[in-house]
Amino acid sequence: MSTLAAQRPPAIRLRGVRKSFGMVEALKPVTLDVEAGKIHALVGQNGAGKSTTLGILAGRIAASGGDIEIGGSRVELGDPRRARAAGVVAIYQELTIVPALSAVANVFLGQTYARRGLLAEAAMRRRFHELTARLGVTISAEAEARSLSVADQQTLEILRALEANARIILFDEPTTALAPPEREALFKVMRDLRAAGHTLIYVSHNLDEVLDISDAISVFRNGRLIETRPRPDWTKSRLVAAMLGEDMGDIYHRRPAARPLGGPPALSVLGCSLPGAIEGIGFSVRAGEVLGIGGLVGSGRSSLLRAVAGLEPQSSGSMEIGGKAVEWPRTPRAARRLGIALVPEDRKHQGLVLGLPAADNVTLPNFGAVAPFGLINNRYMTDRSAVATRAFGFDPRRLAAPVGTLSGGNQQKVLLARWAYERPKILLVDEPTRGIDVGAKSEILNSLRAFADQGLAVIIVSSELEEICALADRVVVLAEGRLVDHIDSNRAELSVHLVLNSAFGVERHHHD
Amino acid sequence: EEIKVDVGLDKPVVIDTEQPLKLALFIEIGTNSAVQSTITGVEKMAAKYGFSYDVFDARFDVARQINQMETALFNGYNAWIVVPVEGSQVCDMVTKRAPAENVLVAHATGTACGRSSMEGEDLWSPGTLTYVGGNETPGAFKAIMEKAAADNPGRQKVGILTGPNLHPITVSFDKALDEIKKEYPDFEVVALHRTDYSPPDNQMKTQTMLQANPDLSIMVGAYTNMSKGAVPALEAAGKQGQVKVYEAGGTEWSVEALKSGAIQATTGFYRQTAAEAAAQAILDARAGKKVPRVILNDGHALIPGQEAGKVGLVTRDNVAQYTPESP
Amino acid sequence: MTDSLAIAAQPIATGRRHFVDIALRYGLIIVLVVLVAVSQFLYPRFLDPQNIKNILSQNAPLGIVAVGMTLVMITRGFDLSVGASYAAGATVFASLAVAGWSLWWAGAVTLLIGLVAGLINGTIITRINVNPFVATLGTTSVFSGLALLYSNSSPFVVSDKTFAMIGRGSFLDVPISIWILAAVLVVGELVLARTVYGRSLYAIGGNDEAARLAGLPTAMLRTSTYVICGVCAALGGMIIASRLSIGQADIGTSMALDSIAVVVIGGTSLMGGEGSVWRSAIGLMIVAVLTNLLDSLAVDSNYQLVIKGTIVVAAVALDAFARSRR
Amino acid sequence: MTDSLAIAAQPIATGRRHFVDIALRYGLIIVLVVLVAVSQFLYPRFLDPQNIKNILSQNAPLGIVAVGMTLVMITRGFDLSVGASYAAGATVFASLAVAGWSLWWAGAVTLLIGLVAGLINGTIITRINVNPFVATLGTTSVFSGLALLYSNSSPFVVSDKTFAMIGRGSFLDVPISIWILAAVLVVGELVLARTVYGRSLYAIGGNDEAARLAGLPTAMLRTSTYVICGVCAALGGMIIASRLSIGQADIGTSMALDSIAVVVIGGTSLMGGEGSVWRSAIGLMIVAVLTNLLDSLAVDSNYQLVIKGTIVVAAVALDAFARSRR
Ligand SMILES: Nc1ncnc2c1ncn2[C@@H]1O[C@H](COP(=O)(O)OP(=O)(O)OP(=O)(O)O)[C@@H](O)[C@H]1O
Ligand SMILES: Nc1ncnc2c1ncn2[C@@H]1O[C@H](COP(=O)(O)OP(=O)(O)OP(=O)(O)O)[C@@H](O)[C@H]1O
Ligand SMILES: [Mg+2]
Ligand SMILES: [Mg+2]
Repeated sequence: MSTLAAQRPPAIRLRGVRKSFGMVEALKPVTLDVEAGKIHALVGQNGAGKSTTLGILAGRIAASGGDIEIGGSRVELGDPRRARAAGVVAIYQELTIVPALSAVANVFLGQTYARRGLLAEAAMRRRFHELTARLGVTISAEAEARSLSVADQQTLEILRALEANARIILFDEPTTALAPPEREALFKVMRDLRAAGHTLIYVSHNLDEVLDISDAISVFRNGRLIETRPRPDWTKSRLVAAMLGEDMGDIYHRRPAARPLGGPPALSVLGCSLPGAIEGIGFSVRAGEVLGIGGLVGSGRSSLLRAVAGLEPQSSGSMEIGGKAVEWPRTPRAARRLGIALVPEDRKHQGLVLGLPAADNVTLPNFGAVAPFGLINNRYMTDRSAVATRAFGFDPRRLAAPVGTLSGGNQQKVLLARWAYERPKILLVDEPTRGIDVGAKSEILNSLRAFADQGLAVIIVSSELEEICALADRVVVLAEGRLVDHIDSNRAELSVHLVLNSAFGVERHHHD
Repeated sequence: EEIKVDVGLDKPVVIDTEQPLKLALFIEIGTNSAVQSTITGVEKMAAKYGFSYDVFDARFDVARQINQMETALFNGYNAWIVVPVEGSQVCDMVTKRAPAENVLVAHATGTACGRSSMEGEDLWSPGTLTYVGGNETPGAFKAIMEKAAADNPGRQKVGILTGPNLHPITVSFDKALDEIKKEYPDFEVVALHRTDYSPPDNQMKTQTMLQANPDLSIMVGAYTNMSKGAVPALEAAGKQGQVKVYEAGGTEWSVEALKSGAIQATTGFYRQTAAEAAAQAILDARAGKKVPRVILNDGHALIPGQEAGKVGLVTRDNVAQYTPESP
Repeated sequence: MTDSLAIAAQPIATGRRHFVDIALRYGLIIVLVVLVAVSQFLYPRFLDPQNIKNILSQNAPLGIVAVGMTLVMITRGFDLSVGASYAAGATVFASLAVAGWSLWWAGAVTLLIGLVAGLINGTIITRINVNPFVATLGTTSVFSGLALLYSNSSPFVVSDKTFAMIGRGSFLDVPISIWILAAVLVVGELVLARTVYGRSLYAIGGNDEAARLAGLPTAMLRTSTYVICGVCAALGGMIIASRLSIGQADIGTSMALDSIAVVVIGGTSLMGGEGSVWRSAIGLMIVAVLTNLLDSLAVDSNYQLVIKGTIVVAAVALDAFARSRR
Repeated sequence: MTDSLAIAAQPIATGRRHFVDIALRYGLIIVLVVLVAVSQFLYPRFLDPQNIKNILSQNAPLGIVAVGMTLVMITRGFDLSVGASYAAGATVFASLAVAGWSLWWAGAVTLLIGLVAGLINGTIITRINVNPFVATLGTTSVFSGLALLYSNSSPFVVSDKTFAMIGRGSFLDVPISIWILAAVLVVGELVLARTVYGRSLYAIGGNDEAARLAGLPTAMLRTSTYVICGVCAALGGMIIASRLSIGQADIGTSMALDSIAVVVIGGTSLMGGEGSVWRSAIGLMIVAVLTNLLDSLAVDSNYQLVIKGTIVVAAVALDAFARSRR
C-alpha cells in the first residue's frame, strides 16, 4: 500500500512559494510535498507562517512567488474561487462567519442547495442535521450565527468545509474553541475523510493532538519551513526543539500560589443568573488566587464571565467586592469601576481595534495615563506598552503595527498586555491561550500567575482543561448553566479527569 | 343651481352654487418671502369674503405638488390658485384633470404648460380660468435689462445671476436675455451663473465673477435673492457703485437696497395683489360673471409713470411711491 | 453527545425566538397599523379606495427605487445616483416617445440606460474600489449633466395618449403603476428571501471577506445590485414621465435621500447584511401614509416638517427598541 | 523569543511604512497640487491672493461643518441635520442681532442652540439606538420646521454694520472667516491626532464593542461628536448670516451632502475608525478649487456637472489606488 501511495503524485507540491507583506517576509521560499490521502500537520510558533501557507493554498492570499501544483498540475491560485475549483477548501483560523445569517445559511455559504435558483431550504436543513450528527454536536439550525458561542461558530466552519467535500481540506487551528468531546468527534471525522481518500492539512499548537492524528509533520520557524518528516520520526520534545531551537520542558507544570491565600474574598458572587444561559451561580475568589472555571462547551462559562463583567444587562445577582456589597454591574464601564476587567474570547470582535496600532490597543483602557495634560505622548505610550507586552514575550518593535496585521497569537498577547498596563482588581480571562503556540502558552500562563501574585484575583475559563488544572488554585465546574462542583487545590486529585467527570456528571444523571 | 364657466375646453366647468367655495392654494415653496405674500393675499380675501382655504407647500418638489393636487382633487376642493413649481409638469393636472372634476383653476403668477416664456394672451392655458401676473414674464425681465442698458450707455461688461435650468423664471429670464443680447450689442454678457436661488450661492458666484472679470460694470439678477448675495460680495470687494446691480423682485429688502444705493433698479412684484385678483376672479366666475383670461393689471398701486398692466420699474427716484408686498 | 444544555434549552429558546421574531416584525407593522388607524380617525376618507389608490400610485416610483436600494444596501452599498438615473430615465423615455418610437422600444432603451448607469456605478465601486458614497455622488453629477445636455435643458412633452398609460392607465380598476409596484415588490422579496442570489447578497453584506473566501464572486454580485438599482430607477422615471406626459432632466433631486430613508426606516441597516423588501415596503407605507394624512388635513408645511420628523424618529426608535429586546 | 522574523524586518518595515504613508498622504495632496497647477494654467488669475481669499472665505462655513462631520464619521456616525442646524444658526444669530442683542450674547446663544441640536441627535442615536441616518434625517425635518416657525418663514435682515464683521471683516488683511476656519481646522486636527479624546474616537469607530469593553464611555463620546458637529454647524451659520447680513431658515439644504462629500473625498471611510481633519481639509480644497475654476471660466452649468463628477471620482479613485498599494 505504501508503495502504491508513493507512486501517486503528491496532492500538493509547493516549490519556492513565498509571501511578503510589504517588506515583511512572512514566508520565505517553501518547498513541500503533501502526500495524497494523508493528514499532514504544520506546527510552529506564532507568526511562523503556517496560516500564510494555508492562506496561499486556499487562495485567500496571493503568493509573492513560487509554483504550486495540485494533483500533479500547476495552478494559479490567488482567488478563493480558483482554489475551490482546484479542489481546496479551508477552515480559517479567524472565523469567517456571517453574523446575521442563520447557522444553516452559514454552513451552505457559497454552496447552496437550490432548484432553478430557488433555495432548497428543507434539503439544506436535512443535510445540516446529518452533518451535525456526524460531528456529534447540536446547534439550532435557525439560530443567527452571531448569537452562537465561538465554539459553535467554529463548528459551523468545520461543517462548511465538510459539506464542501473537497479533495483537499485545510484546517487552521480548528480545535481551539472545542471541548474534548467535540475534538474527538472532529478527529474521527478527519480520520474518516482520510480513509475516503481526502488530503488534509492540519495546523495546531496542541502537539499531542498533532502527534496523535497526523501522518507527516512539518515544522515552521520564522517564516521558514525547517523540516518535514513522517510521524514516526517525531516525538513531542523533538517537535518542540525543532520549533524553538531549544527544549521547552513541560508547559503544564503546576504553578501554585506564591503565598498562602487568606483574607476576605476580592470578589464574591451570589445567585448570578442570565435567562437562557446560567442560573443561580455563586462563587468567590480571593486576591492572589486563580479560580478556574471548568465545564463543557455551552455550559455557560463565557456567559458567567460576561455577566460579571457587565456585558449582560439582563443578568442578575448580588456581588461583593472586598467584602462590601456593590450594585450588580450592568455595563462594562460599571464593572471597570468596580475593578473588574474581562479578556473576551472573541478578540477580533470584542477585544481589539484591528485598525489601530498594537500600542493603542494596549493603552486603550486608559489613554490618559500616557497623555500628560490630555495630549497623547507617543513615546510614553510606546514605553508603557512595551513594558506591558514584554511580560508576554511580544516584540516591542511591532507595537506600531496595526494589530490586525499581527498573527493570531500575537494579537492575543496584545490583548492580555492591556491589563498588565491598566491593572484591574479582578481579571476575568476567557480562553486566554486560544491560538497560542506552546512557547507563548507557557509565558501566558506564567503571566496570569504573576498577575495573581501581584495581588489580583484571576478567574480563568479555558477549554484546555490541562491549563486550568495547572494554573488554578481552585476550580468550579459548570454544567448546563449551573454550578455542579467545587474542587479545592488541596484536593490533590485536581485533574482533567476530575473536572470532566463532574462536568459529565449531570449529563449522566439525566441519562440514568 | 348650476353655473357653467367656459374655460376654453369643449366641456365647461360646472359649479354647484349650493357648495361653498373651498379653495386650495398651491405654492412652490413656503419659505420664500415672495411666496408668503401670495398666502397673505389669499388670506385677506378669505377673511373678506368668508370662504375656507388651505395652503399646500410643494417645497420646490414638483412631484410633491402633483401629489398634493391629486389629494386635493380627492378631497373636494372646488377651486385652486396655483403657483406651479414647474409649469410643464403640472400642465396635465391643471388643464385637464382639474376642469374635468369641475375645479376652477387660477394662476397667480407662474404659468403652466411651457408658457413661461410667452407674453400677453398666451400666458393663459386652456382649461384654466385665468392667469394673473405679468411681472415674471420675459417682458418684465427685458424691461429691467433695458433699463440697465439705457442707464449705462456705451460698452458694458455684464454679469448675470439666474436660476437653475428648467426653472420657469429662469426660462423667461433667459429668453429676455437672448433678446437683449441681440438688440444691444454693447451689452456684453461676460459671465452667466446659474445659482440655486439661495443668497449664499449667489454671494459665492458673485465673488468668483468679480475676480474673473475685474472690469465688470453691471450685474443683473433674476430675483432679490440674487442681490442679497451679490451686494455683500460687492461690498466685500469694495466695488459698490462701481458695479451696478439690477434685479427683479421688488421686495422690502430691495426697497432698502435702493434707498442705500446698493442696487439701481428692481421690478415691482405683486404677488399679494395677484393672489387677491385670482381669488376675486374665482369668486366672480362662481357668481356667473365673465372673467378675463389674462389679468396683467391685478389692481396693485401703480408707481408714478407706470402704465396699468405693464411692468413697473422701481428706482431710487420713485421708491418712495412703491409699496413692496413681500418682506 | 455534548451541549445537553443546548438540547434542554432548545424548545424554550426556539419558542422565545419565535415570539421575538414576531414582535420584531410586528414592531414596524404595528407602527403602520396604528398610523393607519389614527389617519382614519382624523380623516374619515383615508381608507376610501380612491385615496389608497392615490397613495400607492403616487409612491410607486419611490417604492420601485427603494427595492433596488434595498438590494444595494444589503450588500453594504449606497447609491446616491438613483435620482439622476430616474431623471435620465424619464427624459430618455419621453424623448424617444416624442421621436415616434414604439413604447416597447423606448422602454427597453430606457431600462438599458439604467442598466448601464448601474454598471458604471458598480464598476467604479467594486473594481476601482471607490467608496460608494463618493462614487455615486460623482456619477449623480455626471448622469444629470448628461441628461441635461441630452435634453438641451428643456422638457420633452409627449402628446401621444398611449404614452400616458403606464402612469395613468388602470387594469382591473387598479392603476397600472400599482401593478408594477406590486410586481417589483413581490419579485424583490422573493429574490432576496428565496434565491441563491439573494442569500449571497446577505452573505456579502454581512461579511464580505467570508463570502469571498467561500468562493462567491463578490465583486460581480455587488455590481449586479447597482445594475438592478439603476434599472429600478429608470423604470421609476418611465412611470413618472408617463404619469405627467413629460420628461425632463431636473426631477428626482430628492429621490436618493427619500429612497434611502424608506429603506432605513424599514430597518435595513447602513452596515449591510440585513434588511428585506417587505421591511422597505413598510417603511414606504409609513412615509406615504404620513404625507397623505398631513396633506389631506392641510397641515401647515412647517408643522408638517416637525410632525413628520418626530413620527419617523419615534417609529424607528420603537422598532429599534423592539429589536434590542431580543 | 518569538517572531524574530518580524524583528529582523522591523527597521525596513518602518522605513517603508513611512514611505507608504507619505505616498498615501501625497496621493490626495498630489491631486490637489495638479488641480491647482491646471487651474492656474487655464485661469491665470487663479493664484491671485484675492482669489485664494475668496475661495477660502466662501468655503469657511462648509469647512467648519466638515470638521464636525469628520469627528462624527470617525465614530461611524452620520449627521444629515447639519444643514438644518446651519440654517437655524444663521436665523437665530440674525434674529437676535435684529432684536438688539450684543453680538457676543447672540453668538453664545446660537452656539448653544447648535449644542442642544447635537445633544438631541446624540441622545437619539446612542441612547435610543436609532440609526444615525434616520435619526438625523428626522431631526433635520424637525429643526428646519422649528427654525421656519421661529422666523415665520421670513428672513431677518440685519442693518447693524458690526454684525457683518465675522463674515466680511479682515484681520491682518486676511478675512476673519478664514481665521476662524483655520482655527477650527487646527484645533480639530490637534484634538483628533493628539488628545485622549481624539484617540478614543478612533477606537470607538474601529470597534465600538472593544472600546466599550475596555471601559470607554462610548455612548457619551459618540454623543459628544454630534454636539461638536452641531456647534460647528451653528458657527458656520453665524458666518454666513454675518456675510450676507441676513439670516433665513431655508438655506443650507445641500450642506449635509456637501460636508459628507468633503469628508469622504478626503478619504475618511463611512465605516468609521479612520480619517483625519487634514484629509477633510484637502477634500474641501479639491472641491473648492474645482468649483472656483469652473465658475471662473464660466463653464456651462451642465458641463460643470459632468466635469466635476468625473474629476471627483477620478481623484478618489487615485487615492483609493494609492492606498491599496500598501
Ligand atoms: N496582512 C498582513 N500584513 C502584514 N503582515 C502580516 C499580514 N498577515 C500576516 N502577517 C505577518 O506574517 C507573519 C506570519 O503570520 P501567520 O499568520 O502565517 O503566522 P502563524 O504561523 O499562522 O501564527 P499563529 O500561530 O499565531 O496563527 C507574521 O509575522 C504576521 O505578522
Ligand atoms: N444572551 C443570551 N441569550 C440566550 N442564550 C445565550 C445567551 N448567551 C449565551 N447563550 C447560550 O447559553 C449557552 C452558554 O453559552 P456560553 O458561551 O456561556 O458557554 P461556554 O461554556 O462559555 O461555551 P464556550 O466554551 O463555547 O464559550 C450557549 O448555548 C449559548 O448559545
Ligand atoms: Mg495562524
Ligand atoms: Mg466560552
